[in-house]
Amino acid sequence: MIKKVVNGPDEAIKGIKDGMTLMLGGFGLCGIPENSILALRKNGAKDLTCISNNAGVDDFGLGLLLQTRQIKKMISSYVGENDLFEKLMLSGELEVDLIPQGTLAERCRASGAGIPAFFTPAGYGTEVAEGKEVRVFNGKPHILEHAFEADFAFVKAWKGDEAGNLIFKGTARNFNPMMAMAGKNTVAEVEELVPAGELDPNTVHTPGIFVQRIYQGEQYEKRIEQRTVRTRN
Amino acid sequence: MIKKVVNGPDEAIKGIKDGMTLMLGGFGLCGIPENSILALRKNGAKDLTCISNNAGVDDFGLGLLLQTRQIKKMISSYVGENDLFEKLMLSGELEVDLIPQGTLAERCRASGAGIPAFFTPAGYGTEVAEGKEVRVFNGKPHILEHAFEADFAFVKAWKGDEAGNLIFKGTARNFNPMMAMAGKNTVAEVEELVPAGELDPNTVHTPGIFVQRIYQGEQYEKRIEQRTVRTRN
Amino acid sequence: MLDKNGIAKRIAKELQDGYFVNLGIGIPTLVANYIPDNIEVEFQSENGILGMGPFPFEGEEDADLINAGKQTITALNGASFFDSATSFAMIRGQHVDMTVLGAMEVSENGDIANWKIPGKMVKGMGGAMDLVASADNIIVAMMHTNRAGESKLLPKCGLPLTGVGCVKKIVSNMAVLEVTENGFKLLEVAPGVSVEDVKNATAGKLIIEGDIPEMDI
Amino acid sequence: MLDKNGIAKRIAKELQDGYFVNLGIGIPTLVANYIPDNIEVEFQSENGILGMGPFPFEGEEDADLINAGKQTITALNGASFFDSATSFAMIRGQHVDMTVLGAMEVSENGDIANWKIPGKMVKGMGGAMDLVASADNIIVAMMHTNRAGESKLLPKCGLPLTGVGCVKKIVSNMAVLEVTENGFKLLEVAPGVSVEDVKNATAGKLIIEGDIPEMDI
Repeated sequence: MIKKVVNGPDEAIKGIKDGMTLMLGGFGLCGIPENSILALRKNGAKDLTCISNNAGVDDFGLGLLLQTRQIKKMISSYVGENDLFEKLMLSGELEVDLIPQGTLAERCRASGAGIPAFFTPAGYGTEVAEGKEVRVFNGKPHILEHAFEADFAFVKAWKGDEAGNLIFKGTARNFNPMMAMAGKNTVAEVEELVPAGELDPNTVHTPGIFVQRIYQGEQYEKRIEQRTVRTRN
Repeated sequence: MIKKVVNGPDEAIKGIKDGMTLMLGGFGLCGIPENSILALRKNGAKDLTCISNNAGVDDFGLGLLLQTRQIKKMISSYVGENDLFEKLMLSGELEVDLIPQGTLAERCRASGAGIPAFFTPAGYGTEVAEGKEVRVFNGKPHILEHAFEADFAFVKAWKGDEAGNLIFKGTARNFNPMMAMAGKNTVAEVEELVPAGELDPNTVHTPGIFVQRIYQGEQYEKRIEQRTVRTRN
Repeated sequence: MLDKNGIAKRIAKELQDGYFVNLGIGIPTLVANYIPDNIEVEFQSENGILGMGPFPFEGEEDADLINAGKQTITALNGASFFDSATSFAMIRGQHVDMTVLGAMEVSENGDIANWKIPGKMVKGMGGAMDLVASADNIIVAMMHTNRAGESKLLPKCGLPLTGVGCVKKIVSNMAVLEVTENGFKLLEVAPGVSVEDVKNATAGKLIIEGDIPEMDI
Repeated sequence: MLDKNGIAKRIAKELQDGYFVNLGIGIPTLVANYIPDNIEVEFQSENGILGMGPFPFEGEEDADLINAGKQTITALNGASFFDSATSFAMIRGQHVDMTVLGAMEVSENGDIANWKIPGKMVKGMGGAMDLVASADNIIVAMMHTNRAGESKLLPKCGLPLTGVGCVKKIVSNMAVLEVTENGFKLLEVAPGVSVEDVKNATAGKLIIEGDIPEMDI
């Protein structure tokens, strides 16, 4: 089998160049590729375009690459948790393309699935639809959206095997499977890396064909953004 | 919780009427809704349009509804295993719409996902593209394909729970998840029905929201079409 | 006049047995606290869970189990997890029966604005555009007026839109209104609120037919 | 002249380490028997498995585990199962590195026909149209002529097409050919077959440049 397992995040991001387009999985801080983001910061590649549902918080997740001004453009659906982000955007230092969350997910999937474009009702009649083709299906207007292209996709899974198969946990799955499909080079970091044959093929969420490099992350902070609890009565 | 569990296939197919469009999961005889097909035969509804990758064999699967001439039209990708099918088609007794397998799968998914149409390269320049819009993306011609509509979808899973969650086994998954998404009324039959809470939510293939009725099939023949084996040396 | 919990309580009465419901951030989230005893509903959160349960007990928080508001949650029996594409397939494909979300402005033809104040605030639309463009049954939970006392129910939205002609029903702190072809139709008033009060607080076209009952909450 | 196994053996030499490969029904299936010792490849079957293994031992057949030819199979370590939409996402999205399939006719510009003989046989295209429209690396495994001795490598296909301009390479019982802008370019001849033989058996434009080596199989 061709060797997909790399030694760690530094080897995993080999080939990253200034100006590239990256996809990064996760929703909020849940299921983000923590270790790969740290390696990208260390690497210093700049003028990056990042496709990610959110932009992290000021001092974690993609916020770390905003601090170092490595990101030229963000393509996201919601960025409300990051003050630096808002400042950079309003000052024009950061280009921002905000798109509906479902459209973001579907444009990633489409890219990985060889579907160059599709119609969706989301965003019709809004800023999002500007300059886009409108067509009515079943009496309802839809807009044409295109697949994303990305040089690298960084995803994070719970378990993975040497063949690149991935299993996610809970709501940490989110955008990771579609981005894994979409990346020309998909780098998966996992909490636990096992030999091929240890994962039940029936429970694999992302088949190994979509993953080019895989490693076990050294440490996971898995920071919680909104710790909400109830008290035992 | 609203009661999704029905007593058996006869109750599950309630509401079936002449002239309806049905989707039926399965690839060859693998993962087909055996018990629902038997109930449809008993029910006798006719002039049905059936969307199914294959048409069964002469005496099993959808072949049973061809024998009784309940099917007016088949929408499939491959029908090579059924002699009666070929006879009915060549004589004009059966309308047939043959479409590429990937397009079939994607048109089902699109229907369930609120995507009315999408572009695919499959079939460009062939009979399949006749009358369809062609558009070039990245220098490659694609054709526009539309979502399917279906009154009922019949799927078969390995395990299911009372909330309608489904888990499939091996390659018996095939078209079942997309058809479950697409059906206005999705009827799932399962080999084992368990109370809600017994399936690991992380391993569910089809979330319960896509299933309206569910029952445990009484008996599964699970006929093998091509029994190929090797001998121990 | 209702408080936030009152609005949530009134919206909860719109729930029907077996509904799959998506609740937005803010007031909509509170609806989950007022599900009528005789029905069961399942909550979908667009980040990838169906069958969302209450907040976890202290010490049982799981960073891998959050809702769309990034809050730690739990999963009920019969829950399932899925990816974002599947989640929005549920939404766009109209498998979700009811959507409740907040709004900055709603217009008399059902347009809604809730994601951007040009030059001031741009958090993004998240899943709101997909939700409002897809759902047949959208209920807006909102204050009838802004802090300056100006109506948020307008002839036309001034802010960038989230969706056009999609809002069907509004439950505000003052009233329940239906969005009809001819404008906001007043269905109910909140306890202590007169029809006249609603008139004064509604800038968009208001339709008042017959006696308007008081909300039963 | 090669037999079916010879064709499969020659095609197997096109495999590279780490390739994901989709094999069609018939001769292509035999390619799996000739994987070079020093490489590993993974077979994808479009009905929903990656990491397809050999036929099961007698008595271990599982009706829920078949390939696209409806044959009972096994799953290797590192295998995964998935639905048909995901399977064709792999194919259309060009994640599959090599596709081998049979053909009734191939034209000198790379068109292929393999699913229908009007009035006589209509089995359907199955996944072939998706495969040929998507893959960059398509190898056709076929007999050079039909039973009547007529060439199947034509200036133009007479049968309904499966795909246009998509075939890159042909391995027949007589030769290995590349489909170029100018026609079929002869790369290798089978043992015991002369360039003249290939010329006589090829109706489409044949390009012969320099010495043509014999296949090394």
